[in-house]
Amino acid sequence: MTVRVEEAAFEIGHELSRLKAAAAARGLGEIGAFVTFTGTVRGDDGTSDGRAPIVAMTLEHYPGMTEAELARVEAAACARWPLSASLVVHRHGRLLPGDDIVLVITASRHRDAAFDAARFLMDFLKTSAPFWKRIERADGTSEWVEAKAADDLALARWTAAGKEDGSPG
Amino acid sequence: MTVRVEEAAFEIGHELSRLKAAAAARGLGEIGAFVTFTGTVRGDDGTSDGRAPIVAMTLEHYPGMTEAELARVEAAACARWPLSASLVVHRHGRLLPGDDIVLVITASRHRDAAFDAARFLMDFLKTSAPFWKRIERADGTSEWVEAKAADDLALARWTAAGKEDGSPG
Amino acid sequence: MTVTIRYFAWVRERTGRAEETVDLPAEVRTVSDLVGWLRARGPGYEAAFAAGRVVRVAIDRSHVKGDPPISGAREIAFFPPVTGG
Amino acid sequence: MTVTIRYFAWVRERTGRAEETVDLPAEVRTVSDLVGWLRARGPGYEAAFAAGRVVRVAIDRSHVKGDPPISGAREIAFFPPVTGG
Repeated sequence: MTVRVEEAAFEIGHELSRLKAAAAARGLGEIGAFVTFTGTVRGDDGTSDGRAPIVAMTLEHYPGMTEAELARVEAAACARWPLSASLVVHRHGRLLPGDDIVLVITASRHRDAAFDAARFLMDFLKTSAPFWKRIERADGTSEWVEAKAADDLALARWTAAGKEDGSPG
Repeated sequence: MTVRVEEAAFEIGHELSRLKAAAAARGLGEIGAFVTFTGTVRGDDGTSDGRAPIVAMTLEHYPGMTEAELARVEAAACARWPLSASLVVHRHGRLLPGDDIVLVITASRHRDAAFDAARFLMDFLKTSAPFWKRIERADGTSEWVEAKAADDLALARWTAAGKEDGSPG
Repeated sequence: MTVTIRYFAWVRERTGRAEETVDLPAEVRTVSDLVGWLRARGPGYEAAFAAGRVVRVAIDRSHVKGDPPISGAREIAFFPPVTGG
Repeated sequence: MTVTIRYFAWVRERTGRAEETVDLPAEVRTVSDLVGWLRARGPGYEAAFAAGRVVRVAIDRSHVKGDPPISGAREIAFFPPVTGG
């Protein structure tokens, strides 16, 4: 149940080991399933209309509010699924294509809870954490990334009637 | 699109880096989302009825068929979702509580495909890969783990009418 | 009422500042009152809050919707729809 | 017909062997014929294939269901429902 916002790169193997050790130390029951999600900068994002490739992406955020929002989203996930441990790390600053942006880890006794909670964290984080991406293109232009309607739609699946368990079927 | 069956432990950070590098080398389009699933041995599995804790678990498998089944499941996932890369590693032999059993990694442009494919791989692998677990308990007893009806049910969500996209909602 | 106003991303670029502390007249009671008051401060503000632009609001670091009252707020932030993750 | 039969997990423990190569008489045409023929080989086989036990079958390393013919098979395997992952 940890949230971090930082410029430095994260190392997933290290984060997973730390989370395992911390969960064991807290005696939070045995874990059988770990799910991780890593989001990375895509150099070809938004180039389908012939625009130049992305050479860098700068993430601005709202210090203080970011941590509060991420903690709120994480608390919502923990209230909804029996998680033994979770972690959200979100980077800010200037990143290059291929660089990691965000890491979510969930740990639970069973795989369904871990999968659902990781997806829920990403869906909510995308629409509530105060981050804004400015991209620089190879042709020297620069622009703010616009929010996607798809991300708002992704949220709806967690609240639609009859889907309270968040399972796919 | 790699499948491995081995006794040795895997290191998730290493596997993810290798998969990233291999996908980049094959020029399979840019990846924006990586999902990993790690299944581990639970020392308290099947102890809710007061049975002794698990001290070890030995995985027997059917060499040759195992690799073929895992490759089949992986091919089915790749046919269904636009994956840039995927990996399934399944261990066999004697493992201790906390040890990793299985690793699934999926990579795609978007998070939904990566999440769905990882879950699909786990659901299918659980019911088709020829592995059998024998557990040893602290009281000296030993038994074969029985297959779970829940795992057969988990499969059904990928084939139910109207759920062809595999999305949760 | 004294309040800190913060701006992010293109809202920040248009207003030309990341943060300012302002003394609000008593008639500025809600978010939309505040937006109206800010727009009168200059062309940069006018551009930031021009009709048709989607600007989100947080009061004391929590998202708010609609046109809530701002009384008691210490920090109000304006920013575009978020694009993290 | 000569075929390799393989046994896994508790099926292997009951039959007392992991693998054997057998010459099948011509009248053993399907999986259920084969199971009947194997059960007659001794009490271990009888226990492995006793009524009520769920034993799965693979022919040439592919799962099969029902009672398919076994003609042309090189390797037939018997095992409990799988519990990997």
